[in-house]
Amino acid sequence: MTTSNKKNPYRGMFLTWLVLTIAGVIVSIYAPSRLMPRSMSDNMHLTVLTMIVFSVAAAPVAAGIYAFAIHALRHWTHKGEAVPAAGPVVRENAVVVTTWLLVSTLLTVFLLIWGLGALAVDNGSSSKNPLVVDVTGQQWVWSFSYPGTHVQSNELYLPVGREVEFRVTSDDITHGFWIANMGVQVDANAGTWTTIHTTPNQLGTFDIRCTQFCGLNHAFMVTQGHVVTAQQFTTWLDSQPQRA
Amino acid sequence: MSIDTHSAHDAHGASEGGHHEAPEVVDGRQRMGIWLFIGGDIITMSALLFTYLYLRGVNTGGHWRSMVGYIGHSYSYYQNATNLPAPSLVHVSTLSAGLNWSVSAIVVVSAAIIWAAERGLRASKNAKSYSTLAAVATIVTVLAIIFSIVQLRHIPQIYVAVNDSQTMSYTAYDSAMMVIIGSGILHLFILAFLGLGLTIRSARGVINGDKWYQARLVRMFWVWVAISAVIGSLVTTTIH
Amino acid sequence: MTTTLEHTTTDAAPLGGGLARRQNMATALVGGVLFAWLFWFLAHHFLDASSRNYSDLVSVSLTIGWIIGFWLGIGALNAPARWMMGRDNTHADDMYLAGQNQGKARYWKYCTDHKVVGVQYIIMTMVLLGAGGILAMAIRTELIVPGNHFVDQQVYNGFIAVHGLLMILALIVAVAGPWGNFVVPIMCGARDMAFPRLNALSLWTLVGAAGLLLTTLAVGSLSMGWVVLEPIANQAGVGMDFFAMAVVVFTVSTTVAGVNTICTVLTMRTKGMTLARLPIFVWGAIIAAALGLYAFPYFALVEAQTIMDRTFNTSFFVASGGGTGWLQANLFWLMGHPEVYVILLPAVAALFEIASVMARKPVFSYRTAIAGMTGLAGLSILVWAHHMFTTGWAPTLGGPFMLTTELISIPTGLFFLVLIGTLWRGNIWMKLPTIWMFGFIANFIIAGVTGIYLSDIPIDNQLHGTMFVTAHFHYVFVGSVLFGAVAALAFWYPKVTGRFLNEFQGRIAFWLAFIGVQVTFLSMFLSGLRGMPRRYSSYALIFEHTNFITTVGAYMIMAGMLVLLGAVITSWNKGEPAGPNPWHANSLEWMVPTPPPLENFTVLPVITEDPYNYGEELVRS
Amino acid sequence: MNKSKSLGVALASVLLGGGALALAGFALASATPHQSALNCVPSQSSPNTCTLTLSTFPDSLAGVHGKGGGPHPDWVSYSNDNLVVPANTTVNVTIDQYDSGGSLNNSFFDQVMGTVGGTATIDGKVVTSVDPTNVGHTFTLRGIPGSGKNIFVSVPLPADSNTKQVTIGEGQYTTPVVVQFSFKTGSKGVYEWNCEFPCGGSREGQFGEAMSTYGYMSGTLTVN
Repeated sequence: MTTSNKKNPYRGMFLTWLVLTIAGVIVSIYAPSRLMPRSMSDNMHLTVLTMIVFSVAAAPVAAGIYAFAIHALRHWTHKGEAVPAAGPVVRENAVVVTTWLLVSTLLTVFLLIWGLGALAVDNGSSSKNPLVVDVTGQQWVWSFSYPGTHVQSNELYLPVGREVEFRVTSDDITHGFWIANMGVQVDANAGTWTTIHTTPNQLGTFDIRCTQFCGLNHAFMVTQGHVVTAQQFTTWLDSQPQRA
Repeated sequence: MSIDTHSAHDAHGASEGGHHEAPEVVDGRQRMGIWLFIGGDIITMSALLFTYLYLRGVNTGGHWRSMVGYIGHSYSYYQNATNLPAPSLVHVSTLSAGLNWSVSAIVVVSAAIIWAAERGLRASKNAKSYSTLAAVATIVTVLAIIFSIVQLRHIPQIYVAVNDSQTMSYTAYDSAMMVIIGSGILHLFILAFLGLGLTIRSARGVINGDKWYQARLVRMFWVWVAISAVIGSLVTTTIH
Repeated sequence: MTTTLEHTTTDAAPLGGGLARRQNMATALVGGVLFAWLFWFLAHHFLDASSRNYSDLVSVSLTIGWIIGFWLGIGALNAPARWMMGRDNTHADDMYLAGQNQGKARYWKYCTDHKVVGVQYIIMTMVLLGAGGILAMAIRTELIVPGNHFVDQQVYNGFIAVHGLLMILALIVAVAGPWGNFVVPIMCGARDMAFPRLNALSLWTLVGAAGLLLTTLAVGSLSMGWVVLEPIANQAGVGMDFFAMAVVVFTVSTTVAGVNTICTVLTMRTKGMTLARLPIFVWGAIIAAALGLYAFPYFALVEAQTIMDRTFNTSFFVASGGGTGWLQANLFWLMGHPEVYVILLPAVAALFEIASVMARKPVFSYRTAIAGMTGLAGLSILVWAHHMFTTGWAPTLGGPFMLTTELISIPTGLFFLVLIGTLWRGNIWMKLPTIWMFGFIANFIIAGVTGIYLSDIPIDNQLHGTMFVTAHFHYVFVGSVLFGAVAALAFWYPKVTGRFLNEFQGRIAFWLAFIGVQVTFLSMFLSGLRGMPRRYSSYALIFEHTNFITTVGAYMIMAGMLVLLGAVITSWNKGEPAGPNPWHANSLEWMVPTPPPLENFTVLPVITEDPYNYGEELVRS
Repeated sequence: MNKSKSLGVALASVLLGGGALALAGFALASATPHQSALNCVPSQSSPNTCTLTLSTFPDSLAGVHGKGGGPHPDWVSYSNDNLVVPANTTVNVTIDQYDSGGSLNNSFFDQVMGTVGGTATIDGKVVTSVDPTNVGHTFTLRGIPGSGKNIFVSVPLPADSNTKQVTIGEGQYTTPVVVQFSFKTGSKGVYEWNCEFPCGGSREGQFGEAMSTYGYMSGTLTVN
């Protein structure tokens, strides 16, 4: 180490950076999909993918900071109680500043381009006749109705593979309609409609939680939804009580 | 930090503990303070107008100015709604921004008076006449306050049926107007206080032909209040 | 320059008779309570008790009474009254107000000496942090297991609201309050702030606001979060009125303080102290002050509208009257995002100062540092809607706001550049401030990276409103700002007390807090990723383990903060003596004796170069 | 100050501070009003069955809010707030509804949902839904105890139009509408129930005051 320091004092820092970066990249690739709820829609796939990309992009930067900090603590700290002698006088270094700006700008631009692209995909409505579901938030219950069918339910049933358009409103104060497994979230506002689109692509059950603080029992404003096959969906619709 | 103490004594007043600074030095500092306060006040004004324009833009349920046909609760927006309570009659807001103009006009007049008074003071060095004019400006301001309160009382109260129970409510338009007028009243009270201060101080000769700096400071703020009043009237009359 | 000022005008004519001289915090409290009662009594008797707004009107007038009485009692209204009557303070009066020859008593008075105000701000910050921290512990205790066992949902909702606002107020003043008042004027070579009485006003107004805020807990029923969500704030109990009024009063304090700081720096600099020679902390202080001047009017207005909705039946946020909760979101975040940088910038600037002194090197690229801070301040007023990506308001604006938000990472990166460049190959003096600074560096990068996720709408659509967001901004506020604030405290503590903050205890506190922060908020990230929304008083079993770990970590942080508090208190009189310039720094505050005398300088110094000339040829007087 | 002394001070501050906090916590926990839990009474006849009996009042005089109705005598209230039932059991609930009524915010809640057989017995009449314009309160129970199945029970309680006077506690009421239904409890966990008829104060949705205050129109259902 000491000899290598003589050769190149920053070799240690570089190695630390390399190790941390590799570790970071590995974690970035494997962690998101395992830490987040099971993906059940195209939006959620996109979300997880974006998280992986951003984490990979951020790993070398964070690693750099930590590598520097570790190196500084190991090699550049002043030993002893006496007042340290002055360090080297470096007031400006145009090259370093410009490079730093350039790199951070490039990273930001990359994130932006990816983000805007992902946003376009995220908001895009792929289908001509989406299944419309009217979502009503009320302290502290969600209710779902299927226009044209006179069916109103407290659990959400969706056919797999068909785009859904949620039209969300509230009966009292603002709630946050969030399907934890589908990466879609929008507030339910009194007197206003907000809409989100998603296409469920996995069969199964998912949780719906309120993400906008809505008072006393906010924590209990939860319900479940089910993604079922198309004809299971129609059978379910028919089985429901028809409301005037 | 390298410090040269030998040349320190030509920093004037330094050895006297800094309290004998030249009046124009103090004045310059205070003018900057006033400018900064006005800056903060400009933000407040823009926030008020933002409120007004934003509510106008969103116009939830078309109830910006009118709640005619308003039905008990938002469930009524719901296409397959059932068993809604009967629509309750509520009338359109008849409030007009016209009174804003009358108030603004009065404030502008008071600002003009205080400005003229200051010019007179600096030209003719006559503190007595300044005192009189400041008193007049103060009285005019109080008039503006009274007008604003009258205006507030003109805002119609609207009754809405929510779940069969009558509750009073103002439309968004009325609300935005109320907050603009309210902030106006707040400013007018400050002006009245300052005007009274100027009157008394000049009467006592604390403000005089040579010490007129505070007159200018107050005038700066006064003029800004007048301008903001006019801006408020402009916006509320052109967009509604 | 170690001689102090001898003043011959010690017992001049008392200020407005004897009474004004006896005013202190006690009379302020008495006055506040008295007027609160008076206003309550009047409202109680002359208002229509059948009105739906009766209780709100009563409590609002009560709060107004409190603050008026408090101002009267502390003596804040003496000067305006004397101005109006044309009987200005004499120099003797001003000297008395500045606390001349009043010993410890002046710390409990409406004292205009910027150093006294600075110390009062230190105490105020610790009180607010302490109260907020106790609530944080209560929140984590409630969340240690699923279900409501410690307190019920309602009390819990009150806790999260008051914890949030208390901590925000505490951090807004944590660095800018104590050091913006204590050291900034000396750094500029000024004898005091530009407007000493306004300085005292800002401090004591903050005290009044804090009093209101702490009473809200007793009044209770605060189910609206610290951001005062609308329209739900219409449902909250009368505690809501106290809460909103506390905010309005607080904005008065910050506005006054901001104007004062800016004027001081721009007009009170001594000869030769050009803007390019200002210590970097001064730049941070005034940029933050200017940003606060921009931001806080929105805060005052939105709370005023909240009060109007509750008391006058206006419909700013009530859909049935044509209002919308989105208005609250817009106005609040127009303030809310700049406010984050009002909190962050002074801490970062203080760390630049500390890095330079401790590494014995000039601040690396002084101009870049200023550019970064200015750029951040400028951008921060253009990003507010990224807090509203999921509200459904104007989805088309998502792209532009995503752009401005992600641009913020560029000036933020410059902060790291300046810190790294300053420490690079220095002789880093590993004292307490340095250690906490390294803690800041380690935490701030995590805060920054997680911020990038949230700025991206597809990710935000999943993570917004979850514990992930909570963990992110706690890494900013606790992991970064609080660490910076403690570093600043350890750095300037010797200048205030003449003694070092106990090194050993400081290190114990650091390790407890640093490890605690990682344990607490990394596990909180997990809760968020797994799908636990914010502001939950209870949670499903799948979140059990991460929440338990979070609570354990939170207790660790509290232990660290307690050790620090003990150190601050015990070192004040018993710490190791430090002398006037313990860090051998070059900026002006270290040139004056410790504690600095009234009016700081016998003769105002004349400056010939900036304070970062380490290793360059030193010319000392 | 030497190291050991410093360490002593550090420990002292942690112990003192922590102790003070712990005391404050206990004080708080005991000070916050936790009303006595109502345990489900096991029935002798059939196994895995128990009975809960509740009431809804137009005020707080008859509930468990203490003498004179506690802080808000005029607020509507349920007779209990914290219900404790065993897991995987059929719970027979009887609710005496003493309050008048009006229209629902959301007519969704005029149906009987999640009960055994999807029905409820109202004054001896078996129904699946009631008139949404004449509802007094509802009993609406929900929650997800972790990864388990969502539970949702909602039963409308029609308005009381009887005239015969009765006295309960300090309150004067008319003879109640009696609503009976039963539901099956799932796995262990804490659930939450409340009234979905907008009977509180405030302007948006009438969900303030009694609706937003713990222990009046809402409570928890603890399954263990």
